[in-house]
Amino acid sequence: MISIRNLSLDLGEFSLRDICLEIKEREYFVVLGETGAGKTLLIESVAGLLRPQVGEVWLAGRNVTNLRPEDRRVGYLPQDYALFPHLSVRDNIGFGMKVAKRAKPMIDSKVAQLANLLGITHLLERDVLHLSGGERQRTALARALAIDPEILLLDEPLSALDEQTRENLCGELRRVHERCGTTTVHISHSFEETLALADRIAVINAGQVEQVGIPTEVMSRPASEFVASFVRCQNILRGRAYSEAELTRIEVDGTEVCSDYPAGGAVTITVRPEEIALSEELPSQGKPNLFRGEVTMVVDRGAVTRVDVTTRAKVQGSKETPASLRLVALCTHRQGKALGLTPGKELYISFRPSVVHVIRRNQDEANT
Amino acid sequence: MISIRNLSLDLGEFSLRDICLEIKEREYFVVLGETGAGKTLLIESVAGLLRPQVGEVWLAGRNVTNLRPEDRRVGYLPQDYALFPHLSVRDNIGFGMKVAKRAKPMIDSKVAQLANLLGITHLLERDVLHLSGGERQRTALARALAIDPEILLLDEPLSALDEQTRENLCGELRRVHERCGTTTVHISHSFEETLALADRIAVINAGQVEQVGIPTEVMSRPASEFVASFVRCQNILRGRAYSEAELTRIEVDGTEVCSDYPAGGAVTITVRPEEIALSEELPSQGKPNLFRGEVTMVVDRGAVTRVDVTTRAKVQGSKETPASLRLVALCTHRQGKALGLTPGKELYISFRPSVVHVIRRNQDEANT
Amino acid sequence: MSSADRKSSSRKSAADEVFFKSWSNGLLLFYLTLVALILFFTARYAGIAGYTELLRDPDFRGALILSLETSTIATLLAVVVAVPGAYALSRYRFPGQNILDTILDLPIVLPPLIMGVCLLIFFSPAASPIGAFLKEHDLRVAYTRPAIVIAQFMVAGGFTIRCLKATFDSMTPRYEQVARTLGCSSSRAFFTVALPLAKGGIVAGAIMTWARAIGEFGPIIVFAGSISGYTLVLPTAIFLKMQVGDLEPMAAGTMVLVFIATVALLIFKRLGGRGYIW
Amino acid sequence: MSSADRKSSSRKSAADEVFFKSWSNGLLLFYLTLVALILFFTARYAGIAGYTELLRDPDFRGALILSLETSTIATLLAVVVAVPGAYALSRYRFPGQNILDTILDLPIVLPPLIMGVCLLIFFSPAASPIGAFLKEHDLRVAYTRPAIVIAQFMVAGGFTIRCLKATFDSMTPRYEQVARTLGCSSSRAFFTVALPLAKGGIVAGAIMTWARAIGEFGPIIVFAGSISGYTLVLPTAIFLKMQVGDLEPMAAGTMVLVFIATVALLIFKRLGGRGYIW
Repeated sequence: MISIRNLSLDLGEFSLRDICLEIKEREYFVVLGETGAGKTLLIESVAGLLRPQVGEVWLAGRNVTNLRPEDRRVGYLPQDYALFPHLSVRDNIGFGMKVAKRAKPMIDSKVAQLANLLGITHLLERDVLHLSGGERQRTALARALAIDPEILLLDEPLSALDEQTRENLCGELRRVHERCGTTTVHISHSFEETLALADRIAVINAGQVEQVGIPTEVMSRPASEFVASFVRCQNILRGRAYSEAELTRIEVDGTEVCSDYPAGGAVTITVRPEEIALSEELPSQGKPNLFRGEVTMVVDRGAVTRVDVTTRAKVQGSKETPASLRLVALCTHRQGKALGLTPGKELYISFRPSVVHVIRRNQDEANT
Repeated sequence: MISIRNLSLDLGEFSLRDICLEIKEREYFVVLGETGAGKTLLIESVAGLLRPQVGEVWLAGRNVTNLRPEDRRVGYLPQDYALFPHLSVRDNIGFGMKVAKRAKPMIDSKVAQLANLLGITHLLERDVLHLSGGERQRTALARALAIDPEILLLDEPLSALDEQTRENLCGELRRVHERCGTTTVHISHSFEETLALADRIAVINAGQVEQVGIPTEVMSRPASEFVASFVRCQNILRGRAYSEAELTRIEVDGTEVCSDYPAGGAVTITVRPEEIALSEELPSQGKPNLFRGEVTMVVDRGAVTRVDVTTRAKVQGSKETPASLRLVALCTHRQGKALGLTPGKELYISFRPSVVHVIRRNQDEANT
Repeated sequence: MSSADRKSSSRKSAADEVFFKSWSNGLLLFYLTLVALILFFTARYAGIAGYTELLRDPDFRGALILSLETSTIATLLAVVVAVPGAYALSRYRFPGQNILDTILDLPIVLPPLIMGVCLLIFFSPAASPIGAFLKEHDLRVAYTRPAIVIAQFMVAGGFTIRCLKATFDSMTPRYEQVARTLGCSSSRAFFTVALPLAKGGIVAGAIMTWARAIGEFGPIIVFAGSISGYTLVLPTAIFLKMQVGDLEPMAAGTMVLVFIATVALLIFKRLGGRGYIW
Repeated sequence: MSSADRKSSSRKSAADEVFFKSWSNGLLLFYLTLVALILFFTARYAGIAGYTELLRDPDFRGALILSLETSTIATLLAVVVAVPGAYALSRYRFPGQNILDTILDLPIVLPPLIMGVCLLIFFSPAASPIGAFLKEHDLRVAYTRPAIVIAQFMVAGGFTIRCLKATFDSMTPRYEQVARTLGCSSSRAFFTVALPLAKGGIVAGAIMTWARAIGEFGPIIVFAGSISGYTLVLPTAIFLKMQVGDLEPMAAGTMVLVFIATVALLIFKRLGGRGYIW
């Protein structure tokens, strides 16, 4: 549906380098990146507000690289929503249809239909200046959808909202997408808001695509250290891997960690904190990654508790070898209470080899 | 240590009404509230930058209400840090001591000590303009601590930082507080950042204190619907309570929910989402709040999974009565996978009476 | 710090604050009082007699009407140029923009007299091909009524562009960008979105341009002269009255201009107009 | 929409864009070209001869020196008033602030000539007690050199305050607030924090004030007159030369003022100075 081919653009402060992305029809695609990563340049290139210096943008099988925005049929929702302040909510939503010289009854019925979909029927005759953040966002979304766009571009649509509204509108966006089926590109700097929405995500760093995939895959198998830290894999360790018959052994600071992924040489391993199990009693034997250690910090985060641990010894069969790793684990509030977690508490720490993801590093990186 | 007595202040856009707070020596006290709740007015009144229209501020046993900021000895960290751009990091930190005409060697040693504590020794000769967000915050903190303040006032110190840095600096603030023991008032709009830091918290809404307490207490026993929604008790239901011998029965939309808290009349009940248990098999009998229902939405949030459920029937002994409640539960990613959660899935939903918190409403509210 | 130390330090800082505030506020009030007094005594001096004499004097009456006419025409011209010009300056990037920007600031920063002298030379046959061309076709510009409009337009026009540029700058280009994704061509986005949103700023800028044009003195006396009954406008008439020592009507004429400028300023502020000098 | 429709609509929107851009940029360029041409022909007309004649002419030489002297003094006075005055205006809230703000804008918005007339009346014994008091002590202000400085100070001073207020407004008061919690009194916070941070803006404002003062014409010719060898400054000298038809040195003198204004403008922009007219 959307095909971005080798797109490069340099505006000094922000730039994009050699971006290639294929977004499928009806997909909800999220582009993730930090402030200044170039996400907005990407969306503006697709909307036609910026012209790429190199590369092409194809929409629905046409090369639109040199097309003006008004000839592209994209629905665009900028970060500040940019509702026309001199028009009512109704006239904002109907704006695009009026420009396209649609008949008045047709405009009215479409506006009514969209207002109903987004639950803003009671606001139609209002002035846009006095709407709340969530109402503004809904109005802007209705305005963008009113032209029956082939694609919908959302530039950080949730970041200006408070936490409660954000969660509500997140569900709203998903629901509207399911109802209308418009191919959607959503830009965000928050990994968490994305998880609820995205069919697929792309992570952008310093103007380049680092990884594309479905969210759970990116979470458990980040392609680079940057992605790993962005998706909050809090355990990111560097080591050296030796492949064996079934398991890969990775030496990290003199300790051995086992993984299912075949690899060799300089690597970075990542383990998601929720995959690390804590227990008071020795768990059922045979786990290749079983350690004894102690709690160094406990942070209650409401639903979950973050537990920082330092391992003391690795348990291998019946013997123990010294091992010192600093790991972060997450457990539920209930589990935390049951374990009686406090700094200094001794416990067992274990994780399956299948949750130890391995990222190969080339030798340059290995030396840094 | 800090005593705020009946403080009122009206600046039109923002206002405070009749604030009373007692903050103990060496305490880390967090004031929580939404944007515009008046949090900054409160901190500026304590710092002496604003004069209250009514009420008094006492610091360390003195009434400082009419004292100028320079006579109060408070360390103040504004939201934008306000590092002096014409001075180096070293001169920023030493500013207050130079004003107090301390001897040069004394200033140097104190600056070195604070820079060491905060890990910014390598930045001392730098220009403040080129520091990162985290480095700015550390410098501003060192500058505020350099005058050995009796209290430290932090105005949203973490909100300008990205997620990673925020988490690091959160631990840093805690560590510095443990080391220096300075009584600290920290203002925040994010409940989650507070949990890791606060000894006690106060929740402010529309210029008034709604609740004061230790974080876990406020989380599980919010004093009002506003506090409940602010601390993300996602299950907030209105009903009518009838006290019985041991249990209180609350009628919510024709369904009965049981609680340990004695109450009667119009009430709001809150249940934290992490306290709601989901299971495929009928759990051990006798639970007063056991329902059958189905999953309506599943949102993977990385470490935890949010599950929206709608109850269909209440299981009481061997019989079932119709019951329709919309609830939000949280479970770990692992539990979610084990349960095979998908919309439409049937399961059992239960929660203990002790986690059902009851807020009394007066009759006015009950009618709205 | 002992309690006594604290008290004395607190007293010291209170004294410092009183002194510092008096000093800074005092100098501000000194200047403002001076301005207010100067205007007050002028107003008092004009008296009722001055105004009646002003209205009876045919020179003044003619000058007032001519001033109103010429500055209205000059303002219309300035707005016609400034609305699209300021929009172009605010929205498009082009090579050499910095140089254009500086040229635009010159008419605002140059002493107004200087603009008059330059216009006089520009339209003189000896100095420029334009002047020579006009002379060949027996057309005169200097010392005519059109010269008044040209002088007012040239001096106030740069100001108008700056003023409207500030208005367009304060509006995010997102509005037009969204309008374009909704199907508007660039001109339609300008007329249906940018122009309605800039309305207040345009009216404010026009009023201020008009007030500036009507108060123009140096360039008009140099380029259009002060020919009684032909090119005499209100400021040049005031100057002539001063030279002949006819002081009451001069003061009254002055107060008319003070009144016009004050009203224009109040309307301008009311409409939220903002203009940079450069 | 068919593919053919799309092509034609795309062609139409391309044509619209070309037309719209030409129109808006065209009007901008028209005005800027006019300004550039006017200045160019003046510069060409002055020629080398004009400049040498200018330097030989004792009237002009004296006027140039007097201009430099008086505008420097006026600028110093304006800065001394404006630095604390603008700070007070920017940082303190007091009752009637809106009225004070409007009075402050008046000297900037009033036609400069009008300020000269008002000063003349203010210092005349017949019109004000101040004038009467000065006359009693045999002091004269009008038509003397101090009158030049007073006229320059009054007209440019409001501008200086506005300019520095914009500088202080652009600095968050948090700096001074933090300094106070660190033990500074309000005056110490001003001198150690606010003043160093405003340095660039203050220098920029001073330079622009100086350029405005040196170009002042209307108020000086009215209030200080144009007495050869005594109160003749550069702009009034240019006006006199024009009246006697001595055109080449007049053009040269004009170019000197154009040069001063342009350099001041460039430095001002360089230093990041900003000034609102109101």
